[in-house]
Amino acid sequence: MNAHSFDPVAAVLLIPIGSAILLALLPGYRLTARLNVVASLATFLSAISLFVIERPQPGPYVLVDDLNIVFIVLNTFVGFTTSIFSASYIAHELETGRLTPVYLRFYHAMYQTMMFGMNLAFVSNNIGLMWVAVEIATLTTVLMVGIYRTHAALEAAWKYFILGSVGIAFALFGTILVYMAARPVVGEGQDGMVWTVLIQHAANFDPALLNVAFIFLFLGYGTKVGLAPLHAWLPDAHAEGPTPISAVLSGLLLNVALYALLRFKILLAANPGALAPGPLMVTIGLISVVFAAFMLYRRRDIKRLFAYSSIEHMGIIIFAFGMGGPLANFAGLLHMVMHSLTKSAIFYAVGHISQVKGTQRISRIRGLTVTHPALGWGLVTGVIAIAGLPPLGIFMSEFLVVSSTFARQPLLAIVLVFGLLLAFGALTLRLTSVAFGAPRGSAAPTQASYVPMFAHLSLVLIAGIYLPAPFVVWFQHVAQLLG
Amino acid sequence: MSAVDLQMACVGGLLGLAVLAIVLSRSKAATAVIYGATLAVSAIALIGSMRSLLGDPANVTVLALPVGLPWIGAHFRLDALASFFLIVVNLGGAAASLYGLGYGHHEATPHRVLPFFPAFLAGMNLVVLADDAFSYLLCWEFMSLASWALVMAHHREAGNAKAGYIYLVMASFGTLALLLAFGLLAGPAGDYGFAGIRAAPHTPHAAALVLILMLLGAGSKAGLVPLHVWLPLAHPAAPSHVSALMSGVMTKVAIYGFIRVVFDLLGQPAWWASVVVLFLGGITAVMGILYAMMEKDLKRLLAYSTIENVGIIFASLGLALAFQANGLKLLAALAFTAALFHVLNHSFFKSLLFFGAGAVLTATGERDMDKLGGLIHRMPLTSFVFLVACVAISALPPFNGFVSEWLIFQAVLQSPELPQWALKIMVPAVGALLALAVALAAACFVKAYGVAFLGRPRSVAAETAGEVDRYSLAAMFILSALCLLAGILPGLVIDALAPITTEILGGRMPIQANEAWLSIAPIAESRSSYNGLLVMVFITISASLAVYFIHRFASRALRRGPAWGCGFSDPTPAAQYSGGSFAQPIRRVFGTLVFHARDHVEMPPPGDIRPARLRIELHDLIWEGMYAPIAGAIGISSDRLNRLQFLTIRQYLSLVFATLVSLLLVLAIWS
Amino acid sequence: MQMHSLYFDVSHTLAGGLVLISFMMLYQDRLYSLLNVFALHALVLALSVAWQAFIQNAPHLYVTAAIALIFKAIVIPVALHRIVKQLGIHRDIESAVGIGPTMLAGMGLVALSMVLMLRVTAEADPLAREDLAFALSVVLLGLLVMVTRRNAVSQVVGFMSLENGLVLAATGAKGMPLVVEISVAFSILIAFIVIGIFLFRIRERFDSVDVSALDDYRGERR
Amino acid sequence: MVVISDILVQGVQMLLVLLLAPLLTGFVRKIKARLVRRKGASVFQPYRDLLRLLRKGVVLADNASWLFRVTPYVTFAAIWVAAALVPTFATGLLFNWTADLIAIVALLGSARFFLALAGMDVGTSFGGIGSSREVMIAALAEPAMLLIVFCMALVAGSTQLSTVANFMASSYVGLRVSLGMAVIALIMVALAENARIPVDNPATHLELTMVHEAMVLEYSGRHLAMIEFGAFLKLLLYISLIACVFLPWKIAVSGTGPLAYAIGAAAYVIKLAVAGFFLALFETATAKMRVFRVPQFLGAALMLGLLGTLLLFVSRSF
Repeated sequence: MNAHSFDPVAAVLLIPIGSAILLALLPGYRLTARLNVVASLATFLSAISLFVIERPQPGPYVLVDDLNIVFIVLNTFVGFTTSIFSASYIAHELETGRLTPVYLRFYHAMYQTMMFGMNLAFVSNNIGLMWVAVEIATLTTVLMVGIYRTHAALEAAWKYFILGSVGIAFALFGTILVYMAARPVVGEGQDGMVWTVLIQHAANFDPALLNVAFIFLFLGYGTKVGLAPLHAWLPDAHAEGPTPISAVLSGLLLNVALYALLRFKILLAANPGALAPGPLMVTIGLISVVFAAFMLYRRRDIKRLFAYSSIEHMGIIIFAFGMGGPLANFAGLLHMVMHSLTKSAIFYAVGHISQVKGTQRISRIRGLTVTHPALGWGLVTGVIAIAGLPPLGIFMSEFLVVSSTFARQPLLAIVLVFGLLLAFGALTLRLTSVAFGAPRGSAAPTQASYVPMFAHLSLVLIAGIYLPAPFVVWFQHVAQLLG
Repeated sequence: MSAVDLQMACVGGLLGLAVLAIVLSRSKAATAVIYGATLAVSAIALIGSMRSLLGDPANVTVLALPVGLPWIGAHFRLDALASFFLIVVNLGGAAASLYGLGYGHHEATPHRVLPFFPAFLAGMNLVVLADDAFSYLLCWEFMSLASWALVMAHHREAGNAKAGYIYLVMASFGTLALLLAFGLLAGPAGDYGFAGIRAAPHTPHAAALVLILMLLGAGSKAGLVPLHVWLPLAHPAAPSHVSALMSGVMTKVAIYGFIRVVFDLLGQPAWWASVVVLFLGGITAVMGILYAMMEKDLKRLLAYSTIENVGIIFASLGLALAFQANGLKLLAALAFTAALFHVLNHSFFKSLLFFGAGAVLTATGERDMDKLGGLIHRMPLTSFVFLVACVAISALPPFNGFVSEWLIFQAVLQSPELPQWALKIMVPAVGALLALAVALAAACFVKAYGVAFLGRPRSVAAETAGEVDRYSLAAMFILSALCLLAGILPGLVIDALAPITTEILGGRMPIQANEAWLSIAPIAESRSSYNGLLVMVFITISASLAVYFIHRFASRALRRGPAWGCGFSDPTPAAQYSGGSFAQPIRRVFGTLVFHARDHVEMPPPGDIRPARLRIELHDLIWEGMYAPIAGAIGISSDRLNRLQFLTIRQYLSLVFATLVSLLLVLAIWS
Repeated sequence: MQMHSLYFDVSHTLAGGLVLISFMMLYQDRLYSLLNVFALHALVLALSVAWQAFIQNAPHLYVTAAIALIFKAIVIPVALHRIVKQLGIHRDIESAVGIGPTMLAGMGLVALSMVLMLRVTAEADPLAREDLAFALSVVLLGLLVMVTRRNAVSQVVGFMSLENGLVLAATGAKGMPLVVEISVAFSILIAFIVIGIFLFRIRERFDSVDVSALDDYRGERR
Repeated sequence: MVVISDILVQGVQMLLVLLLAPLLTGFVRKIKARLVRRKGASVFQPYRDLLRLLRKGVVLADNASWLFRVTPYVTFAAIWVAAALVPTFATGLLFNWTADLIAIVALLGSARFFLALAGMDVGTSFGGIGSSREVMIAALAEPAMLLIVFCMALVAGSTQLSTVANFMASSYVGLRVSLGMAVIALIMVALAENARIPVDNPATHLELTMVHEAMVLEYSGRHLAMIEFGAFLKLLLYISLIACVFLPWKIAVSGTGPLAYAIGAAAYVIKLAVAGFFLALFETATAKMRVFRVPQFLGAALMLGLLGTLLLFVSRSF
């Protein structure tokens, strides 16, 4: 097919859903796993093609602009790498019999459905459609969290489900309110939900109504972002589900909700009368950072540990966007991308580690750099990156956030720095005990696939030292959009 | 190829070596290859930086790379100050590599050392070269990270993991402080280039805040009391040549950061700023050496003495600030030169001392001085150079340590020129503190040398020790020669430092090369002058005269016999004075106040054959008073918060509900 | 105009009726009666949706009304009745907070939503304003039920009434697209929950309160 | 020509201190003996002691290292150089410019450093006692000494002894409370540094009370002679230091001809005699204090020095 008849957006949506159906039908591990990888790769490539092919005109349902293209590409990429990781991970799960072939089919189908949901959420130009898409993604992840059928897994899934549903309800109410605010201006019907239309007329909306709407949207989607005190589902969902899902949760699903929030923040920012969302986001962000930092100290389950660190980083990102301004917004975007890459890489490492050691208990894992150098040093690099140390990417974003904030709001910056230092202390404390010292637990060699992990880490490393000009221009433009 | 390009090329070479080391980490030849190559590269970098310091001082070369912060890029700049510190860094690096050529062969897990050693050197070079806030911090933290990895090289030894952890946390604390400082300097617009920062005006409040933050950031890296706690843990934990780099060089890089920001970027300082720095410096000097005096682990003793020297340097920097704030450029130049001179000297003899400690470690496997002794017989060369280093660090003529401290005292003596009364009163008091520190340092190194190298061996390891390999010896002899040279030809060093003072302070000391007979006179010969060369010549002449006459006229008879010891000879070497007993008088004088030191003697009743026991109780008040409470508070609060992990779904829902309602209430009240 | 006032009065009554019934839910202390009240709630919702369909002459809303009527007013309550029987759940509802305080809280919430909405949409048309105000209070009351009741079934009921409030708001929003789809999606969601209760045999509560039971598999306590 | 004469004068000074040092000690001992109504040895006894020691062979402990054998010469040389730098009968001698007061203190410090090391070398507990106590005393005496130096330097605007002496000799110094404090502090330090009563007892051989003697316990023969000689020189040095700074009476300025030098020399000898007499008087009048009272004693000196320095500003301020 030539470039004109080829519609990348359709591909990004259809490939996953199609392969989902296919995977639901096909038996056999090898085939399905490979197919999963191939499908994800195809999705990723078609997402890449969005750069080269001119973008489709924003229609009533579909929109591709500078903001969401970042998310789409990141989403499909991590989805692709995770599918590679999941192939080797799931193989081991089948050997140990934690997963039965039936559930395997289910797993792959759900994986692609989830990718579909997330992509749909990104490309949708209609806030109602976006809502529906986020719900699809959430429900599929709920099912996958519970896939091990252990008491803990079901507990986690159930908690996730209930809290998620309430979040859904809030988000919907907020969406309705936005429509109500829009209706007098843009008239009834379809247009009242088309984002491109909304943003044009946002200035004339009823500001007070927008305020209430934003509160509901913030809480609704914020629940999915995992901001404290709405975070409760997040740690257990990460800890009890299969590790590829933890990686996707931290790396992608949080971004989906974040993306929704950003859309509405832009909307609110476009309205002069409405309250600035900044203070709310900054406060919640700081609460999340400090709270998560404290929680990190008492974690004994390695996956839960990194789940809390995800909460912390979401807090940082929300804080950055709340501060606003070119620097902070740039930092926020960068931080989001870097966090997705790094955190998923960490979960890849953790997945293999917990498989080879047969436990997720931190206290039962020691001296990894001795027994499994690749995994151990990979984890060390990942944690160093996530803790915001150079020369890795997160350092740059944290540098920008903290320094730009300190010049404007010293006290906020000091609180933030306090949280960062606290979290740093906790993470490095666990790291030293896990990666160094006399080895503990099995030293059996792993047939792990290191490619995804080191691919992500090297990307993060490069980004920390050198950001290509196009990315920068593009980020800066998005930062402008975010106001 | 401009000077800065050369330096950057060397840095690139070092980074390449780090990668190479990873590649051939487990091969036999790795050690020789890597250390040899590092030696070569650092030697080139050393020559380059020397040329740029001694060459045309006005020639400041810059280099911008399209990396780092996108819209700013990474800037690197080589001016006089930078070149001086590059000399310190690369000299230390070269010496350590030479030493490593021999020492590295005793390394059990070379693949944990080799990749990070060149990376560490590269990091330190980069920090000195960086010319914008982002690159500066990036390289700074990279340096910390590399050194952390080296500290964790022997991660299985007890306490090393803890040391590495504390080091990493303190380093990150320092970086965040620096980050805040730069954020303030760059302003909300985010003008992170040093050039821009230098040009921009800074309000007094901002300047004050930046100074505090720099003291926190650079101070924690340099080991200012009370931020020093990580230093005596981390420095000894690393392999000895790395310890030498960390103590002798990395602390200097931290001092460079302080100078760069406070003297260069911040512009005209306020006079009270100097009070803070002076005070901290004096306290640090005395506390550091007192800790060292109480220490029995040789490498930790050296680490504590590093803290002392850092204190001395900061004190003289404080003096420079004071003079500079009052526009006394000549005197500021004097104090500043003294500080830089001491930086140089300390990098010489502290590296040398750590090399010696490393040699002892390889020969005996012991760091505990109370298990050593009598090494002067078994390791004659090592003990000779170690003696040189001890004399130098104890500030005794004709070695280099004395010259810098002499200059500092000369600067202290200029305090009457200062208009502020606080300073007039304070400076001599700080001078007294420094004098105390110097005297205690002499005592401390008498203890170190006397217990470790003299007397009778206290363990089998010490009895069977042998001399170390020739590479290590070469490194140590070169450094001790440098100690002597800098001591007898101080005028050359001072003149070499002049471009820096003119660049940073806009004033300089009088040209020393004009003084007769190579003597130095900070202000005027009538006020004070010193001639290391002549002093050494005199001592040699008179000593040899004495020897000549004695051997000419006096009896030559010499008979070996058992030690006299007032008639009763000690049965065992254990009866000798140990480190603890040697320190006892000073512990009695200072310890009760500073360490809440108590000696508990358990004397069995008469007729009981149990041995009497002496137990010494020391408290690190800074740790117990500052760090332990913080850790406790964090623990308690995380325990409290951790309950949130175990709520029921209904309770979580109520959290959500409460958030919603409160936000709605806020909105209802607000709008 | 005359007609409009009539439209207004009827929809007003129905919406107000919903709020009233939510209040009734708050002070039910028997499961069955709670379920019955909920059925009533759903019924009134169906009526109001139908009314909206009529006055907005938006036929697709009738679908929503039908869903509300059949699914929520009949199917779900019956299913829950059977679950209660099958799982042998206690007939009386243990509530975390006493009835009295709950009622007071409910009053406060209604007042809050009135204050917000009535002032907020000062210039919007009165119909929507009223609807929003009532919808918000229904949502908040439903959440209140979820928070104050310990019993799984009653929590589900609370969630469903919350969702009724959403539907009310959605239908009140004149010409809002996707209303039907949303109501369908929500019905599926609720079905999930109910099935979940049934599958996971969650008798008394959503959550096992005694942490000690959770510890071993959460690996979070010594 | 000038240089030649300068070197000549300098040499004379160096020999002079060598010759006078034992005599001074002998004189002090004699006076002390007379004060307790003993006849006492002749004032030339120290010379005889030195010669006797030189004639004897050396008994070296088995464990002694090269450091032990080098130390006597190093210490002697360091002290001698220091002594040569202090103006005795004339200021502004050729080599006075090579080192100032701080350097002199440091030279004495290095002498002590090596002596303390030698005490540790043989590995007997006595050496340990001596060295540890010696360094403890030094750790307090040196700062005190430096504060005194500050005090003088601030008055005279120089740490260069000749300049200080000339300044003091000049009329417009006046009487200053801080200088008084400085001289008292200096005397206290001098007592401590020379191991005199009340800090230490040069004559004792009771192990637990001795400091300096315990340190050099293992020395014998020519080594001991060197060390003894060094001690004599040190005493002379301190006294001439006090003399040239605080009573620079009749001290000759360089290049003022042999007559002035002669007068200066005569004055110098008289000063030594007076100082020695008072030293002896003081030592007979007071008792030795416990070792751990010494810190208070020297702490007092330190405080005096600091006080003097601070008061200097006060007195300068008006």
